[in-house]
Amino acid sequence: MQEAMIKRAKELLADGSVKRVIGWKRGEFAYDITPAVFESAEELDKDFVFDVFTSANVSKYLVKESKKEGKVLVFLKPCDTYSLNQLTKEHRVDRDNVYVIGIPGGPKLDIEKIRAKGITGILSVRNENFTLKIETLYGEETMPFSDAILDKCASCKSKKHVTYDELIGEDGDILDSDRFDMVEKLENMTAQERYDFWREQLSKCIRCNACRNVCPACTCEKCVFDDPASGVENKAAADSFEEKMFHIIRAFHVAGRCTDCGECSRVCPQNIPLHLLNRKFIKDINSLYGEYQAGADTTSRAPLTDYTAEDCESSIVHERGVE
Amino acid sequence: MNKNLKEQVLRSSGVNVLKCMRCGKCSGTCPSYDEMEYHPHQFVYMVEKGDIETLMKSESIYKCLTCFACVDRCPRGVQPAKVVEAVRLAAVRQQDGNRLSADQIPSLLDEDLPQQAIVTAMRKYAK
Amino acid sequence: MQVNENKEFQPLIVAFCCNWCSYAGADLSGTNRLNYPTNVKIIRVPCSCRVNPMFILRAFQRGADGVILCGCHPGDCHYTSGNYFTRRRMTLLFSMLDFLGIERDRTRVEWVSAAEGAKFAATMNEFTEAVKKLGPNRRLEDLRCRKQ
Amino acid sequence: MQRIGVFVCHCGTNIAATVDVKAVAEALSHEPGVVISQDYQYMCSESGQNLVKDAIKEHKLSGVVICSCSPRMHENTFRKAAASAGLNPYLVEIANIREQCSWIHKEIATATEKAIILGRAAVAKVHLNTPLTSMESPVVKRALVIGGGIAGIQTALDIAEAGFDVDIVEKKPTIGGKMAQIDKTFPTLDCAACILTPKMVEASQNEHITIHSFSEVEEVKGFVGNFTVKIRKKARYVDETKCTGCGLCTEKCPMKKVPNEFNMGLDNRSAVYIPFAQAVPKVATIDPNYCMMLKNGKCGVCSKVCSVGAIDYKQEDRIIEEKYGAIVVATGFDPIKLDKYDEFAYSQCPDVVTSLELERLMNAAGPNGGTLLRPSDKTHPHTIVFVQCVGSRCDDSKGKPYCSKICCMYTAKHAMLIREKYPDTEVYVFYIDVRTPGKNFDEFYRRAVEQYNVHYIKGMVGKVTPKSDGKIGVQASDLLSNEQLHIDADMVVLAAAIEPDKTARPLATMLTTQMDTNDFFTEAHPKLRPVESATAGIFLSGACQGPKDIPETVAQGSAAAAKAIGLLCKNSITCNPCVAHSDELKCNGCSSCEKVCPYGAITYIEKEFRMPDRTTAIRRVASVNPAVCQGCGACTVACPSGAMDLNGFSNSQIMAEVDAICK
Repeated sequence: MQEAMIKRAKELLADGSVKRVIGWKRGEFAYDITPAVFESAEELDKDFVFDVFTSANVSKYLVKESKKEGKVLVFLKPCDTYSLNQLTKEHRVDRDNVYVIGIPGGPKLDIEKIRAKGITGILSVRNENFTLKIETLYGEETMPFSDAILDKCASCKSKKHVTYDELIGEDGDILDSDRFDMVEKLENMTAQERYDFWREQLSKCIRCNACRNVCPACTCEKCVFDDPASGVENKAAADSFEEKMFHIIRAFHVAGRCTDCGECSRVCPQNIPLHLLNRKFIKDINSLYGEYQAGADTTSRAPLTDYTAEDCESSIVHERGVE
Repeated sequence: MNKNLKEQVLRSSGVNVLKCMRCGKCSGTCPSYDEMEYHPHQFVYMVEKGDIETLMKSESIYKCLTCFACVDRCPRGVQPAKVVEAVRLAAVRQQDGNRLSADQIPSLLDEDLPQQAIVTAMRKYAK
Repeated sequence: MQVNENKEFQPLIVAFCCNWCSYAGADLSGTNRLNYPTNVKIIRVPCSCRVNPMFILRAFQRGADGVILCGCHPGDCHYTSGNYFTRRRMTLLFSMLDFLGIERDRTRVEWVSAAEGAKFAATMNEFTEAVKKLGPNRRLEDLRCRKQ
Repeated sequence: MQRIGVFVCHCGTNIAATVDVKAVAEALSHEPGVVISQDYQYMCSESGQNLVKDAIKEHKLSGVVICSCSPRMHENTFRKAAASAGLNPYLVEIANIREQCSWIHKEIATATEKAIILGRAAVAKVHLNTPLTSMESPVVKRALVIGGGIAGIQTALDIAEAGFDVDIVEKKPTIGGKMAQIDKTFPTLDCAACILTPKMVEASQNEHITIHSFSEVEEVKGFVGNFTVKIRKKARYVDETKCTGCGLCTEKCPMKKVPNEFNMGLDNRSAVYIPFAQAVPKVATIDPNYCMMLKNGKCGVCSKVCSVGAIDYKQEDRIIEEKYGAIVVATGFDPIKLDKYDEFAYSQCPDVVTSLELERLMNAAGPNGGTLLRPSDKTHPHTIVFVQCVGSRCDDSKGKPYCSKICCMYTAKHAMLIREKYPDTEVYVFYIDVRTPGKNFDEFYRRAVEQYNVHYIKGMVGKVTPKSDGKIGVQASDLLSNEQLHIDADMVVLAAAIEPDKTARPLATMLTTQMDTNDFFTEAHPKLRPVESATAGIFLSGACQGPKDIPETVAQGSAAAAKAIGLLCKNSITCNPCVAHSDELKCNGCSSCEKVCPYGAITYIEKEFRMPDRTTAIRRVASVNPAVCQGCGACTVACPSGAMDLNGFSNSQIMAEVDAICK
């Protein structure tokens, strides 16, 4: 797959149809792969990588890159195409200036889960028939592939590319995922239990802003949290603010716009399950206002900029679920 | 005027007599009108004035059929029948107002008669 | 939060009222001398759709014990559709607060027309009582903002 | 540094009785930026206003807070006062310590405490107020009157008289409304048609008036001075421009069994019809529910007999679009349906009629040519019972809570006319109260009693039972003689409550005007602005605002016209400067704001920006048209980056108020 991608990217660079390529770049270790922009065949040959760890959603980089001179080639997994669609819809990305090659999705791996098995000194990881062969400084280890899958991939919602100019590999289908199970579990707790759960989780927040910075829905020219005029500006980590305000405001800002790519939770150094907040909104929107998947298309009206005269009253919150 | 009695009737009936606009539709529709000394609209008005003892002494409280025609027709939702019933209850619950003495009861007993009715009857009938 | 002499908890309630219906309804309950508790402090906004969820969070953060948002009845919005957007936004916000374990009775949306002075007063009485029962807002308050 | 003046009004004792105004002034004097804090008896009085003006000049105030009655009352007064003293009027804030404090609270201590907090919030807000300048917006010099009853006709005539073009939209085939159906009018007993039809003709002949009959308002967009209205001209299958109103088609039409709504269904008309002789426009209309040609393509008689070829079976609804500066609502009323009042046997017995049906029964153009006959057997009734307040003054579940106002008088009129024409008839009127305030009204009622011997009986009818001998049993209580009456009547007439026309509710939504719980339009102020709605440029005429008799309706129709003329006279009006604006540096160009804007006031422009790294970039940013924006603020919340903000109600202002209240 990686070879096919590099080959095609080189072709497109060579014939001048694209100026740049967005993909993933190998890091110091096999697992610390980062998104990167490549401008030449040499760079591609040297660093371009596509494997079990290329989980990052690179669509957000198009906000800047698509505004530059010349077309940009981007390799997008199915989940990433939703983000691109949403960005296109919000006029954040100039779709005409982007050439999308759809590539197969995950499941990708979570290095933390491998480490959690006590495996250290990791040099490379290969998937052979759903068994991971892990080469370490201390010899080869194995573990079941399924034990190391990233959470966001475990509850994958779709293997279908919602936008692309060409495909490498097969397109998939929208899946019947169990992504709302945890939200539902929380809904069925008592208010006190939910409060305790979130206080424990959110109090871990160190306000590194990684969730915001990685989020493809968070592309504001000036983020309200950085804007002294917004009234919620807050750069330092202050405990109670994080617990109570920051994450609620952030979740509300992306409500109806979040494509559920799961990046927020993936990058959180404190392992706060932030995606649950977004999923709660998605679940509510689906059940109250009809199924809606942000990024599924570029034309439909977002649920929060739409209404019907028959919408339920807000008191529905008081009437359902567990107090 | 007996304030306690009025309060008792208002509470046991649950009726807001102040809603009455004196249209008399209750009395206009009452099938027992001619039997009654005081008519449904008078019940409402007299309870409002607190003149309940007069009503309690009147036979009218036993002439009301509790057919609820007045309740159905009242444009203001006053529910006169409930007021009549409350005055009736007040009369029945009065102490020492029994109209039957205890030794008269055995001869009147009927197996099918509920206990409650016997006690009520003792206070209501005869004498 | 205020505590008076006999130590009964007095909640602080912020009410956002749209200028065209609910604020006028509040005025009408005043004109008709219909009582509601002093706990309620009204902030005038042009339309209920002007109320940013942030304002509500802000009020809680600063120590409000309950926040109520009043607007025109659906279909009667002075600006045609404002309250429909309000309804969706607040439904989702309230649901999220509930999800985070915040007492659901601390927030409410009520539609009060300019002619419903009595409804305004009754709503405020009811809401104040409900919040009083919950006690002080501890889950959303920012202790740094607490009055000395 | 801000220099803020605080002025606390006593409002006589309205505020001062429950709020310690001196304590409020004293407490607010310690707020940051406050340089003067005073209290005064009546701030809105001239001397009160002068106090404010003088303080602005003397203390070089940069902001003013008035603690007084609702801003809905006097915000404008104080803004004007500030402006005349050289302070931008939008640097004035009102703390509502009367309607929302002194009048609802009883305890001085807590009320004072609350007043201080409200004042503090206003001070916090005024710190962030910015001077605003109003824009001007042109006024389209044309008015729309919705409803062609007497109210609408009067309004249209008065507006036309002032020289402005005015359109009447009437949903029925003719103008005239309810008054055209009425026989005689109280308290003069002159013929309704005789005084109405000249006005109808005048309206049709006035060069400034265009009548869109058989038409409905479909959509209203825009704002005061500049409304765009779509009007649906319903297909009448007759070319209005060709039809001469000769009536030949209506005579020859073979389908004659159509209930005649003009006569309340008491007789029949043909499928092609002219509602009544004096209809305006006098043009035939084909009823598609009954016309055999339209239903199954067989007939075509009317088309054959029409000498001018006006019949057009292919006609379709047409939508026209017009621009107006002012809109007057005159949608009127309807009697309520009486199906649910079983006790009056209205649905069971044809001789139990409503008062409006009685009008038609007694009218010379009515089903019996003006002779009062029972609908059932066409015999002359000898005993007639009138029942007042049917569905009026009821608990919510039983009917309308209000008094319908006109019934007492028209019932006296009916009773009198019947006794006059048929002295052998006994007439009973069962009333709860007789309400006759109005010039010559009580005299009129007394005449019915004293001169015409109408039996007025205090008490409500409890039960009406049709009997096998054709009589109608009426059971009622006479509350004064304390007896139950049983009357064998020949006819029973029910004074049905009146309610707003059913089209009013959707119209109110289109016009964004308020209605009360009974669907009557709400006026801007119950006493001082009775013919204006709270929405600028929308005026109220007639019974759409509340029950009214003809003289009142006409008076209000003229009043609404005067208000509309006042608007149309202006070349431009001052727009509310409290509109949204976008901070281009923060705008993402995401289109969220545009999607929630009800006025289409937001557009996007491509604009070049210098970026922090000294490069330039072209970005898509929102731009608000301040003349179109009405300042609802929906966009400010939809905006994810906080780029969109609202003048006068900015994010920071509202948050400052929140903070001040929660402090």
